[in-house]
Amino acid sequence: MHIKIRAFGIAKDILSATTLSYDIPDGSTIQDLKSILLQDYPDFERLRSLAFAINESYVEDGNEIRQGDEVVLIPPVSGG
Amino acid sequence: MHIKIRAFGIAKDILSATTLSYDIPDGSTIQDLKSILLQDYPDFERLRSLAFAINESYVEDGNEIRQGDEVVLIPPVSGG
Amino acid sequence: MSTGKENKNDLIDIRLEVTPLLQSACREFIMADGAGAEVYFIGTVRNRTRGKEVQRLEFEAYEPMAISEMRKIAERALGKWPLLKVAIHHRTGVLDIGEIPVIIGVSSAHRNIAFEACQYCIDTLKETVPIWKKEIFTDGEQWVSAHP
Amino acid sequence: MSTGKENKNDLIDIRLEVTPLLQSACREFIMADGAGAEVYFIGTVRNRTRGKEVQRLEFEAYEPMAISEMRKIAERALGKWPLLKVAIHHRTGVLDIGEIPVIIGVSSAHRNIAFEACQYCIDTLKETVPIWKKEIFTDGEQWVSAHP
Repeated sequence: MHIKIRAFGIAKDILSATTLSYDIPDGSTIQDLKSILLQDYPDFERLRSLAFAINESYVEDGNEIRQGDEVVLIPPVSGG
Repeated sequence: MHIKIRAFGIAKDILSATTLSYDIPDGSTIQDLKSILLQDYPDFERLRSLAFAINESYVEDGNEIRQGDEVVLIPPVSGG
Repeated sequence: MSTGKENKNDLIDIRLEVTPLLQSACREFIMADGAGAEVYFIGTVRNRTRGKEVQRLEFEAYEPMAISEMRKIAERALGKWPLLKVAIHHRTGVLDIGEIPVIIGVSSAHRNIAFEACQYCIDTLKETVPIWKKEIFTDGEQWVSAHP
Repeated sequence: MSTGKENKNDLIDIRLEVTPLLQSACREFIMADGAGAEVYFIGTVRNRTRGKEVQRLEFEAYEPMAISEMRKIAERALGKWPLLKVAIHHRTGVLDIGEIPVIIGVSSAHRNIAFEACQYCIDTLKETVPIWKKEIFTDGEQWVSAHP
């Protein structure tokens, strides 16, 4: 299925892009997507953490991704 | 010996005066003065606390008072 | 019509601004007749970090989610403590030394609650709000806290 | 010439004022290039206390000692924590609802220190500084905390 990936901060630097289109197997979870991304972009391994958001909210590793979702990569935040 | 007493807040109300001249025995301590004041003005007994200052600093109960000292009565403070 | 929800929103002021944050604007919202205590945290851009001289900071935010996460923090604070008002204002863009990335203000009847709640808000903001800070040095730059 | 003493005094701003306290004046002193965090406590006159409506407050101070005790608090805070600046401003006279009896500001490189130090300053001020507050109600008045 087809999803959109959006990245901020260092995740944007690692992808060399703000948004990316991605094809992943139907029924993939956030955990599955994370494995795919780590394979394609090993630099993610070096981050202190990598969280994900869909619809402007954090999602858990087990969360299933749906066709057309925009999945946002949230590297370690550093506001304030 | 002769001392001066200065009072603030409720202590001023109890003495009905901002300053008072007082004669106390030579060699009196703060504790001695406190006993004298409590006898003369029993309302001091009702306060949560009564501290004393000489030369703009708190003094202990055992502190000896000297002729001519200005002893300041410090009822419970409530700044802020 | 959910009056409870509307009332709660009256107690919260969330802002994500590209222009300088003003302490006076924060206080204007925070003041309340029932308040005896106001506590403010102001984050400022330091000239040094880990022994290196900082030139400036750049803040990037995932804006709609940053706003919604800041609101969640304020709502949770209002749920934990009897506060009168909570304001969380954050800046984005390029900030020079001395400029203000964040101001948090809370008011309550009593001071201990206000201190606790204000510290909770800034501590949680730094953990959950999707905002990223890049430090610009004379000889390079880096995203703060990205790596262990 | 005691340079150490002079330097320490540059870090402390103590004021006892009969005119309104301004948060902006406090912040002007507190700001520092090495600061990453500023924490302010603002005490305000509440409209109610222990269920009774307050008309106004009257603050009386033993002025020279109040100033010297406020300075001691700031000096002790500077001794306990690596702070950059400490300001303690207190008001005297008659204050209406919403007016500011006290503002305390501290700056430091890191925020936890600033919160702790600011809270220490207001907590200690309320215990040691010879200032007295009288609450004026519609039907009487009383010196705060005088009796158990």
